Amino acid sequence: MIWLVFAFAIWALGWWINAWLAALPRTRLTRLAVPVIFGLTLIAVWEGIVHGLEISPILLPAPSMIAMRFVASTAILWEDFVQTVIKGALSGYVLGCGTAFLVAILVDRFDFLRRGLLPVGNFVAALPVIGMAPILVMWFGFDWQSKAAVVVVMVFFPMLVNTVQGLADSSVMQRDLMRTYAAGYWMTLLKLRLPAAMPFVFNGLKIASTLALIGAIVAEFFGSPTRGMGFRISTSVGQLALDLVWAEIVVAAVVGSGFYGGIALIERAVTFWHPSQRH
Amino acid sequence: MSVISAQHLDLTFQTNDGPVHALRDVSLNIEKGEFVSFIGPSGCGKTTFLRCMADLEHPTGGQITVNGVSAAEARKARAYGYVFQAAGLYPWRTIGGNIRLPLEIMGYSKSDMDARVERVLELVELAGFERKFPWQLSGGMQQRASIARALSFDADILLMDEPFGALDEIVRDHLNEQLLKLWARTEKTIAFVTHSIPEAVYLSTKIVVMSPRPGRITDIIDSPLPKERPLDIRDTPAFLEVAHRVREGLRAGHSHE
Amino acid sequence: MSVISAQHLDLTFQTNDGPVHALRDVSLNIEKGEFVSFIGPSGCGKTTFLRCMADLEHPTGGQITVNGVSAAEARKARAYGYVFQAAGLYPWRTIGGNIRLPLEIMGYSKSDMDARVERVLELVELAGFERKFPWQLSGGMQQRASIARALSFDADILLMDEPFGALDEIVRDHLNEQLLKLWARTEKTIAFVTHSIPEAVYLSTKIVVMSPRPGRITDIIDSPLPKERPLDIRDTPAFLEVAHRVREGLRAGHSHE
Amino acid sequence: ADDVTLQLKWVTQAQFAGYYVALDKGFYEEEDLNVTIKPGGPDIAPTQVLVGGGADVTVDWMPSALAAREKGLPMVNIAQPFKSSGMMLTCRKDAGITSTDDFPGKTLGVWFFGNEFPFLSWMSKLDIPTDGSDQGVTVLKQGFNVDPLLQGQAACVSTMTYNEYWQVIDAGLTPDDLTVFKYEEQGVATLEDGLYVLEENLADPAFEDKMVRFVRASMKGWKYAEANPDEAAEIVLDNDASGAQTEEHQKRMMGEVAKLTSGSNGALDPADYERTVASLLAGGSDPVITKAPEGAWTHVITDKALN
Amino acid sequence: MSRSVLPVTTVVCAIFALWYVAAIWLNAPWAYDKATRTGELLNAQSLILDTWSQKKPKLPAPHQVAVEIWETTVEKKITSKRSLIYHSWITLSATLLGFALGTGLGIALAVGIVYNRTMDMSVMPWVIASQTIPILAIAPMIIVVLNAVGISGLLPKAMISMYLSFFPIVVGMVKGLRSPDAMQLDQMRTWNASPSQTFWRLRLPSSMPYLFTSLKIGMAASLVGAIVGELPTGAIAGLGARLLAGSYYGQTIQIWSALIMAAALAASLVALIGVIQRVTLKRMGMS
Ligand SMILES: Nc1ncnc2c1ncn2[C@@H]1O[C@H](COP(=O)(O)OP(=O)(O)OP(=O)(O)O)[C@@H](O)[C@H]1O
Ligand SMILES: Nc1ncnc2c1ncn2[C@@H]1O[C@H](COP(=O)(O)OP(=O)(O)OP(=O)(O)O)[C@@H](O)[C@H]1O
Ligand SMILES: Cc1ncc(C[n+]2csc(CCO)c2C)c(N)n1
Ligand SMILES: [Mg+2]
Ligand SMILES: [Mg+2]
Repeated sequence: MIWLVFAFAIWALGWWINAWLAALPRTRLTRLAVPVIFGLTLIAVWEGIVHGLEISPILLPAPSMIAMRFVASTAILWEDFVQTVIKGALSGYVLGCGTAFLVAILVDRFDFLRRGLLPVGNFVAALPVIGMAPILVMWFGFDWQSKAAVVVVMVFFPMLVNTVQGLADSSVMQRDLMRTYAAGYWMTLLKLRLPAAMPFVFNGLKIASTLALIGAIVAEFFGSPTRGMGFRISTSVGQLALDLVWAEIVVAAVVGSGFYGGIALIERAVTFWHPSQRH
Repeated sequence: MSVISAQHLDLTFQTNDGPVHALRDVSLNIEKGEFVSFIGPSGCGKTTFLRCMADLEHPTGGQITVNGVSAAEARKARAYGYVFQAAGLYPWRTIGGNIRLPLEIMGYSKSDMDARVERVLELVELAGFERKFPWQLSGGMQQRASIARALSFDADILLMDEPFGALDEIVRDHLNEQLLKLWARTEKTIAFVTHSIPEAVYLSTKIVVMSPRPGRITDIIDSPLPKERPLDIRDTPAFLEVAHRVREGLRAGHSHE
Repeated sequence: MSVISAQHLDLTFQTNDGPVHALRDVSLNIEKGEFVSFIGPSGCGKTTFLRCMADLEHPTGGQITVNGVSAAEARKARAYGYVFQAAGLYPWRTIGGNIRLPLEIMGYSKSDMDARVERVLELVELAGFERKFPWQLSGGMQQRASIARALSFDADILLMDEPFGALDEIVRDHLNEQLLKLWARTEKTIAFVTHSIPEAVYLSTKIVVMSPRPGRITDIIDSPLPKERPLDIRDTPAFLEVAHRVREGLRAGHSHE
Repeated sequence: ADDVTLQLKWVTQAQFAGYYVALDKGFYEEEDLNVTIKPGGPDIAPTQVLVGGGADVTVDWMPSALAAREKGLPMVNIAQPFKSSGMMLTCRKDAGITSTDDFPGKTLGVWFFGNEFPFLSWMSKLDIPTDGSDQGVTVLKQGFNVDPLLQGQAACVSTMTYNEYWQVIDAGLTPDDLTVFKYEEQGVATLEDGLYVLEENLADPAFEDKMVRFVRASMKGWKYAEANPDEAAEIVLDNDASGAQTEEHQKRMMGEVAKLTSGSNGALDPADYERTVASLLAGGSDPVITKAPEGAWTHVITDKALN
Repeated sequence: MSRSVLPVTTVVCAIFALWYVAAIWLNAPWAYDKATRTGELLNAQSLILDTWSQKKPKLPAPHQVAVEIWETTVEKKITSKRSLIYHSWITLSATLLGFALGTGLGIALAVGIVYNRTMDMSVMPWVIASQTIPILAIAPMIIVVLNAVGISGLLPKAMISMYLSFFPIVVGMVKGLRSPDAMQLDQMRTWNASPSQTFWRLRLPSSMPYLFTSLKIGMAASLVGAIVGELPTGAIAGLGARLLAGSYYGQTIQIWSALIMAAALAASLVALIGVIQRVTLKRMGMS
C-alpha cells in the first residue's frame, strides 16, 4: 500500500515539475529536462507498482533489480552488443540503406522502372519481415550475416520509397530553372534533386534506424551463435532470468534511441534549410 | 532578323476538364534591343507565351524561333536568362551560392564566378548579403537575388515573368529605374510580363496587350516615349495617353463587367 | 468616443537575432464610420498594428482600446471582422460552408445562417457559387469569398489586410468600387492595409503613412475627396495631389536610396 | 465441474496425446473436470505462465523446473508420465562423427530456452568445453527445425526420438548416414514431460483434490493412447488448430512416444529423480543447479490417484 | 493506371525468372547431396527438375507456392483448419482490433501532445524509445502478463499489434493536427472560437491527409504485430502460426505461402484505406 501511495505521489510530483518547466520559455535545458523527468517518473512508478502489488520478478522485475543486473553483467551485455548491433544491425543498415539509395536513383532515372518497380515494391514491403527471418537464417547461416540480411530486407523498402519520393520533390519551377540553364541529367541530379531529396532521405534513414535493431534481434530468435541480444533474451526467458532480459531491452532502447537521435542530429546539420528544421 | 519571332503560335493544354486553349494564333516579332512588356488579365497566357520562348512549353501549332534557331536550340545555347514569377531560390544555397549555380553549370572559372557574383549583387544592391540564406531575406530581396542570378551570365535575352510582383511601390520604382539603366547600358533584348499598367508603360518600347479564352494578342502598342526616362515621366500627358490606351485595351478584353 | 484608440503603442518581437521593434510609440484614433488606410513599405508594421487591434498580437507597451474596452474584450465580444492578407479559405468546405463557419461558431440559427450566406454572397457577386469548393474558383473570387465571410456576421468594425493584393488591376478596381458602396451603405468602420497608393487614396477618408525600423506613423493625411467617388476621380488634380503627398511621405520614410 | 487449465511445453502434437485423448474421450468429464489445454510454443516458458496464473498445471522438463525452483519459484512435480528421455544428438557421418571423441572442433546445434541443461551436463561430463575453442565445440542456438544438419551448417543437431529425428529421415538422409547419441545411453538422461504445479497451491485441499482427479484421468488418457496409437494420433490432429501437422508424422510420433511412456504408471520413480539431480549438479564450473533441491516432487497426488 | 500495366508485368516476370534461377542455385546443393548419397549421376535437366520440385526446398519455386496456396484456399472449406483463408481470418481479426486500438491510442496521444505543453515536451522521446524495444522479445511477456490478469484470446494479440501501429499514427497526427498555419488559427481567434471548436472545425479536418497516410503505415504495422503476437500464443492458429509451424517442420513451401498470403492481406487492407481516403477526401473537396 505504501508503495502504491509512493508511486502515485511520485507521478503527481513529476507531472507537477514538468508542467512548471514546460510553462517556462523553452531552452535547451528544459527541452532536455522535461523528457528525462518524465522517464524517471515512469521508472519510479514502475518500481512502486511492482513492490506495491507484489508482482513476481519472473513476470516483471523492478527497475532497481534490472539496474543491479545491468551493472553486474556488463561483460555479457557488451559481447551481445557487439554481436547484434555492430555486426548485425549496423552492417545491414549501411548495406540496405546504401543499395536502396542507389536503386532509388536508378528507379528515378528510368520511368519504366519507377512505374514497374514501385507498385511491386509496395507489395513486397508489406511482407511481414518476421516471416522472412527464418528463411534468411536458413540461407545465410547462423552468424551475424543472416541478421544483416534480415536488416537489409527490412530497411530496403522504406528507404527506397522515401528516396524516390524525395527525388521527385523538387518543384516544377526549380526544375524549369535547370532547363533554362540547359543543365544535363547529372547536373540536375547533383545540384537540385539530391539536395531537395535530403529531408526525405533522412526520414527514410530515421525509420530504418529503429527497424534495423529490431530486425537484428528478431532474427536471432530463429537461430544464432551463443551470443547476441536476441539469443540472450530468449535464453534468459527460458531460464527465468527476467532481470537480464530487461537489461538487454534497456540496451536495445538506449542504443536505438541514440541511433535515432544521432541521425536526427546529422539531419539537422544537412537539412538546416528546410522549414521543418527552423520551427 | 528578329531576335524572337513567333508565327501563328497555338498552345492547347489537355486537362481532365477538356482542352484549355492557352494561346491561339499568336504572332509577334521582337527586335534586338527592344523592351517588350506583356500585359493582360490573369490566365490570358502571358506566362505560357514566355515559357514558349524559353522552350519550357511546346507549342501545339505554329513556329517560334529565337536568335534565328529553334527555341530548343537557343535554350541549349544558353541564349537567355529567365526570371520566374516567384523567386525560386534554392533554400540550401546561400544567396551567393544561388547566383553561382548557373555559372557552375556553365563551367565558368572560379575567379570569373567570384567577380560576376560580386558585380551582380552590387547591381541589385545586395552587396554584403552573399553569405545569407534565402529565408533570412525579405521577399523583395529574394526577388532581387533571383534577378541577379539571371543577369550573372552573358545572355543577350532576358525573359522576366512579373519579377516585381511581390514588391512595394517604392522598391518597385527603384528597381524599374535600375532595370532601365541596365537595359540601356547592355542593349539586352527584354521580354517582361507585368500586371501593372504604369510599369508596362514606363519600361517598354513596345506593349503587348493580351486577352484570355483563348489567349491571344489584342493590341500591340509602340511607345512614343524617349529612351531616357526619369520617374517623373509618369506624370506627362504622353505617358498618361499610352496608359489610357493600354487600360482601354485591357478592359475590352476583360471578361468582367 | 473613438472606435479604435491607440496610445503610445510599442511592440517588440524577441527573435534569436535580437529584438525587432515592429511598432514604436504609435498613437492613432479612428472614429466611427471612418475608412482608414495604412500604407508603408514592407515590414513597417502595418499588419502588426492591425493585429494589435484584433488582439492577435499583444503590445509590449502603450494602450489600445476598441469600442471603449480592451482589444481582448472586443475580440471576445466579436466586435470585428478580419480579412487576412491571403484568402485563407478552408479547402474542405464549400464557399457557402466557409462563410457559414464563423456563424456556426457564434451559434447563429440555421435559417438565419442561410439568409446571411445568401445576402453576403450576393454582395460580393458570388451568388450561385455557394456549393463550389475554393479551388474551383479563381484567386479573385476566393478573395471575395473571404471578404464575404468577414461580412457575414454583424461586426461594426472591418479590419482588412491587403485584401486585394493578389488581384489584377481591373478586378481590383471593380472590388474597390464595391467596397466603397458597401461602406457607404453600412457605415462600418474600416481599417485597410494596402501597398497601392492609388488604392489608398481612392478608398480612404484618412491615410496613415508608416515607416519601418522601428515601425512608426510618419504622416496622417485626411482626404479632401467627397464620399461619392466614381473611378474617374483618380484622374482629378485633387486625387493626384493627395497621391503625391502620400508618395512623398512614403519616400521620406523609405530606407531605400 | 472444476476448471483446470493445462499449459503444454510445445505445440499440439502426439507428444501430448494422453491429455488430448483424456479430453476427447471424456475422461476428464467423468472426473467432473472442465479442462482447457493451452498449447505452448517456442517462446512460452511454462513456469512463467504458471506464476502468472495463466495455468494450474503445466507440462515441463525437470531440469528447467529444478532451475526455476532454485530461482525461488517452488515448482513441484506431481506426476511423471514419461519414464525415459527421448532426447538425442543426431550427427552426420559425413561430417566425421562416429563417436563422442569426434566432437571437438565441430559445430553442434542445441535447443536453448531452458532445454540446454542436459546438453551442458553431458558436455561437462565428457570434459569438452562449449566455448568454440579448438578442443571444444561450437554451440549453435538451434532454431525450430533440423535445417542446420541438412544444410551442413552443423555436424549434429538436437532431436527427439519421436519428432525431429524423423524429419531428418523424411528429408532423405538414411539411418546409415547418421550417428545417433541417445542421452539415455550416454547416462545423462534427465526426466522430461512431467506435470508440475506451484507448491503453495498444493496446500489447498480443494486444489489437491482437483489434481488427483486430473492426474487419474490424464494417465487413463495416456494408457489409452498407448493402446490405440492411431486413434490417439487422429485425436491430436483434430485438436491441432494450426492445421500444419500431418497424419503420417503424428502416427509415427505416437508410436515413439508410447515407448517412452509405457514404463510409467504416472508416479515419479525417486531413482530417476536422483539420477536427474546428480546429472544436473555435475555441471562442472557452471552447474545448472548448485545444491540438491528439497520438496521438488511429491507422491501425494499419484498415491491418491492411482490407488 | 493502364500505363503501368506493361512495366509492372515486366517487373513481375523478371522477378519470377530470377526466382526460378535462384531456386536452381539454392536447391542444387541438396540435389547433389542426395545424388552422391544414392550414387546416381545428375544431368542438367534432371537437376533443374529436381530443384523445382523438392519437398523441403531452400527456396520453393513459384509454382510450388502457387499450388500450395491454391490447395489451401480454393480446395479447402474455409472452416477447415487447413484452409489459409481460415488462418487469414484469425490474423485479420486480431489485426483489425489492434489497428482500431492503435488508432485510438495514437490519436489520443497526438491530441494530448498538441494541446498540452507538458505532454508535448515529455512524451515524444519515449514514444520513439518504445519503438526501439524488440517487440518479439516482449511479446511473450505481454501475453503472459495479460494472461495473469485474465485477458486471453484475441486481445493480447491485438495489444501487440496496437503497440506497433500507434507509433506511425502519433507521428502523423501530431504533424497533421499542427498543419493549420498561423493564419488559420488566428482566424479562429478573431471569431473567439473555443478550443473544441478549433479542434473539430480546423485541426481535425486539416489533419485528414496526414491521418490517412499514417493509417496506411499503421495498418501494415498492425498486421506484423498480429503475426508476431501469434508466435508466442503457442502457434495455435493464424498466419503467424502457419509461419511458425512451417518453420518448425522445415516446410518452406508452407512458409512462403503464408508469407505471400500475409503480404496480399496487407496490400488489400492498405488499398482499402486508400479507397476510403479517396472517397473521404473527395467528399471533403480535398483531392
Ligand atoms: N500546365 C498546365 N496545364 C493546364 N492548363 C494550364 C497549364 N499551365 C497553364 N494553364 C492554363 O493556361 C492558361 C494560361 O495560363 P498562364 O499561366 O499563361 O496565364 P498568365 O497570363 O501567366 O496568368 P497570371 O497573370 O495569373 O500569371 C490558364 O487558363 C491556365 O489555367
Ligand atoms: N511573429 C513575429 N516574430 C518576429 N518578428 C516579426 C513577427 N511578425 C512580424 N515581425 C517583424 O515585424 C516587422 C513588421 O512586420 P509586419 O508584418 O507588421 O509588416 P507589414 O508592414 O505588414 O509588411 P508587409 O507589407 O510585408 O506585409 C517586420 O520587420 C517583421 O519581420
Ligand atoms: C525454442 C525452443 N526450441 C526447442 C525446444 C525444445 N523442445 C521441447 S519439447 C519439444 C518438442 C519435441 O518435439 C522441443 C523441440 C523448445 N521448447 N523451445
Ligand atoms: Mg503568369
Ligand atoms: Mg503585412
